[in-house]
Amino acid sequence: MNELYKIFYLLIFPGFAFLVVYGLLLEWADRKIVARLQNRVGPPWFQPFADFIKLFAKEDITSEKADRFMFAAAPIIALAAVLTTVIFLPLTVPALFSFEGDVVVLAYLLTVPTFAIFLGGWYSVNYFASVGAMRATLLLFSYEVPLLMSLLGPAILAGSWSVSSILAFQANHDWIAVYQPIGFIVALVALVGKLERIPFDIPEAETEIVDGPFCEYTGRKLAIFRLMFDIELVIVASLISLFYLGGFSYGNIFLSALMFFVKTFAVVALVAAVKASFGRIRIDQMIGFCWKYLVPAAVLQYLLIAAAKIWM
Amino acid sequence: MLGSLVPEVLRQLFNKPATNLYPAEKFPVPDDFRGKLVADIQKCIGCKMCSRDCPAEAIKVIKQDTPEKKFTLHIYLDRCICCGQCVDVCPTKTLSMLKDHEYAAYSRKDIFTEWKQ
Amino acid sequence: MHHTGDITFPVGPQHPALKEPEFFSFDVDGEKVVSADIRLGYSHRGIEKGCEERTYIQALYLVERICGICSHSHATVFCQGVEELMGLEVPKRSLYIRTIVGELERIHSHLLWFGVAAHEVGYDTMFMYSWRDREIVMDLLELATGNRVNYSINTIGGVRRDLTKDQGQILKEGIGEIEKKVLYYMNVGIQEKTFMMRVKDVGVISKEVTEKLAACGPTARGSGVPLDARRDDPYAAYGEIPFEVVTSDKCDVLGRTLVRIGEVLESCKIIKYAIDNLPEGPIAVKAPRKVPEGEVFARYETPRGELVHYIKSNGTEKPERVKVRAPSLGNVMPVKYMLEGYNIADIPIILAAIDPCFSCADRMVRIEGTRNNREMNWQQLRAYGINWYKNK
Amino acid sequence: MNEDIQAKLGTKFPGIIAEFKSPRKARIYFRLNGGQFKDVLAYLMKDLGYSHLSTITAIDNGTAFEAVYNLFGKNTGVSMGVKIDRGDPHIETITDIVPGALVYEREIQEMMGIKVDNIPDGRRLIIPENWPQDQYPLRKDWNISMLPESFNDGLLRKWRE
Repeated sequence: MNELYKIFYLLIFPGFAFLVVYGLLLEWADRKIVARLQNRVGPPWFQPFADFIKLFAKEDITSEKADRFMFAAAPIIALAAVLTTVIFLPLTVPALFSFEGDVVVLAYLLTVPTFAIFLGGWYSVNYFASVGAMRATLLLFSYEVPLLMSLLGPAILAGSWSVSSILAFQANHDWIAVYQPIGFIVALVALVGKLERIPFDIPEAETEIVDGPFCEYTGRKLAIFRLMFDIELVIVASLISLFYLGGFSYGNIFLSALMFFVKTFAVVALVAAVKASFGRIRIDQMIGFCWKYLVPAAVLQYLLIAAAKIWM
Repeated sequence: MLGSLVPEVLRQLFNKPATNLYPAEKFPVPDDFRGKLVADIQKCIGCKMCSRDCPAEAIKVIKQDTPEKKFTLHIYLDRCICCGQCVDVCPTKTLSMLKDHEYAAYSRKDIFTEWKQ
Repeated sequence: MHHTGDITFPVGPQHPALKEPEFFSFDVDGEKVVSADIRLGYSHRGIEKGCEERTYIQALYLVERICGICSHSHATVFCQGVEELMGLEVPKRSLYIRTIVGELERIHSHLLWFGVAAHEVGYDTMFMYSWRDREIVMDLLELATGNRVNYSINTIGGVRRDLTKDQGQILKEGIGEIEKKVLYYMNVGIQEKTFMMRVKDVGVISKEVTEKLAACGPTARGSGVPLDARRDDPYAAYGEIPFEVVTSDKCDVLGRTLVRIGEVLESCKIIKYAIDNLPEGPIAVKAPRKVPEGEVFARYETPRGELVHYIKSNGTEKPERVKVRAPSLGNVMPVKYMLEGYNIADIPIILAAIDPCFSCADRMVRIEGTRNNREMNWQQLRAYGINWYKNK
Repeated sequence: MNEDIQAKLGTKFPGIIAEFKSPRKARIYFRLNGGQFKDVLAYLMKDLGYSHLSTITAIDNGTAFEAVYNLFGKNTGVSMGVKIDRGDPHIETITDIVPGALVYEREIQEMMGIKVDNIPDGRRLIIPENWPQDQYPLRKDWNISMLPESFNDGLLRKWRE
């Protein structure tokens, strides 16, 4: 029975099917909120599903000079990496597999898509794509360090490197966001960079370099890449609520499911509000911003934790 | 300063959206809008002033070969640019423009109108 | 100057940043733009040749369709030129109505530009807001002239529609609303940090260089050159309407933005003043079909800069030569100068800063980077596409 | 006010100025028959203050070409026409006085076929690359049928009927 439950966990509930559906729904929620903030009507709820199916029906072109294998492998690697993160995340049901140090594995799995985008852009031999690929990696260097520091903050506070135990720590104390407000803000900003959302959507700035690394992608491969971004949105939203907002493992199944939807929706609404009220900054300004403001804030947070630990 | 737009952006949440779902709801068109060109053919005296001044050569006046003077007007609505010059220049106010601006068609032949006296 | 950088980075003829097809190829190393080369001719329809085969009335409607956003400007400047050739005394009321529609068009063009510029830097909310407010102006224009874009309210010898009292009242209410919204953009919208970071000290061009390169319009006024045909060479009713020319000495894209937003506020004042003292009287005068021999050098201040129509007539009812110099052609030289030294991310916003509105075209496609770098015209490209699919 | 401009020009360049007209205060039109038009242009732009070059118009009135330099300054517009013979039309470049004129000179060069001597960048600006070299669309004796069959092979004719 245990094997059957593992397969069910991986394929249906918090695994593949649930993530795809919920990811597309969250993309709709995000587009609808941004539209409403911009005084527009916004798309119907099934728009992301329609886009996904349409893209699958479209013709799948690989440019002559591109490296066939790598060009096709990049989206799959990215999607695979994002999907495996779900093993460690206790989404309403206890995580399938959690061990001391799965926070680091999580952080690693979240950087794999950026490399996949870089490879995809680099191997589709197109000038815009290579500029976009370079920008994607530059972006990685700027937000990766503050992201890691803000994820490890709660780990130090909870005294363990496993997501489930951080969750357990928060069960009997109140939310970590209360203890580490600065860490919470740094995590939010860094994850907006990770999702490549405005103001940091520099790799695929459509008015500058025509959709960046994705401009050679069509059909199924592009659909997989877009799906990867949607699922990444779900993962990031649940990550923040797990680390900082007390997660969603409460007594009865009904309340934790409700808390799951409320918290992830709140994070998406916040990210949408950010998208609606800022412009896109340049790559050199982004790196400057991250290293001048984000990293010092994260270090400050560490000092505070260290001080708290000594006195506690 | 950072996020100077946020108060206005949040206020928009409570406003009605400015856009509408076009084929279902339509915005009103003012009454003297220059839309589809139509002719009240009985008044036409065949002076050809309109076809001479038309910038897009979209209107032809043909004399019917019947004994009494009768005319037909060929209006090529696919070429017409809705400038309204023919309406102004026509001495007998035969031509006028409706408020209808959605008369696109799949082939040029469908929007070729002929007015026979 | 050609191909000094290591990579040639093509922008155009189809590119999301460009509203109209023009082709810029940049020599770039890394992200820095080393030098820029401009190739026009992607929407040239042979308007000047067309005018020579049409009568003055028909040419008026052809000239009006040169550009979508400043159609009234081309029509007005053409009418003024032909009226000057005929020595026609145009009634004052029609001059006032022309000025009102001209200023409405300036507001509509600047709001459109502001939205597109914000979109170039990814500031999409401002794009949505400014285009929502632009709808107010479009509705006012539709009310007053019967059409949203090609208003064709001009005819040779005056105006074709009168502005009734209640239309004037509706116009003033609409203008009041726009003034509130634009003031919001000026004080809050532009101050947004991320927008400011992309616009401040970008695409700098000094005052001397602007004069040397004969730039015109907001591009010149953004660098402190107070060149404005409405004041230097008053036409229509600008002689009697008090207004000042908005300039800024910031010499960068921010300066041009402030000039354009300031000009929208200025236009609102002009329209209110013109509606209040709209003189009575006829709105048009009967114009003869034949124009006596002569030449005229007519100028107009379009939202993008100084527009010049040089018309030469030979006594028949068809013009002998109509030379149209769109303001964007004047701003092409400065934009080449502005682009060098900035990086790729700034290309769209600097291009948008001169508000390009190119009016010449052709149908040729240049394919670079295929095996044998051959150039095809439209026909060969279609044939190549069709049989490629057949034997795929 | 425009009379003294005429006087100044007359004294500085005796015999060159022809057909001087000023229909209204803010406009001056005149022709140059022969002689050095660059000095007159430089004099106009530098000393008399008409510093803004609006455009250069190329005109073909059937018998001869004419290049009209439209200047503007001190609230007046000046149009100076220079006659060019039709046989071998060429004119001196003025990019040394006004660098901005390059765009207009490239245009008259490819549209009217007036060769501009030592123009810094004579490439085509507006006309497509595969437009036949010897055809200039804005000339009076040119019409659409002179285009070779291969250029757009019937694309234009298809619309006509």
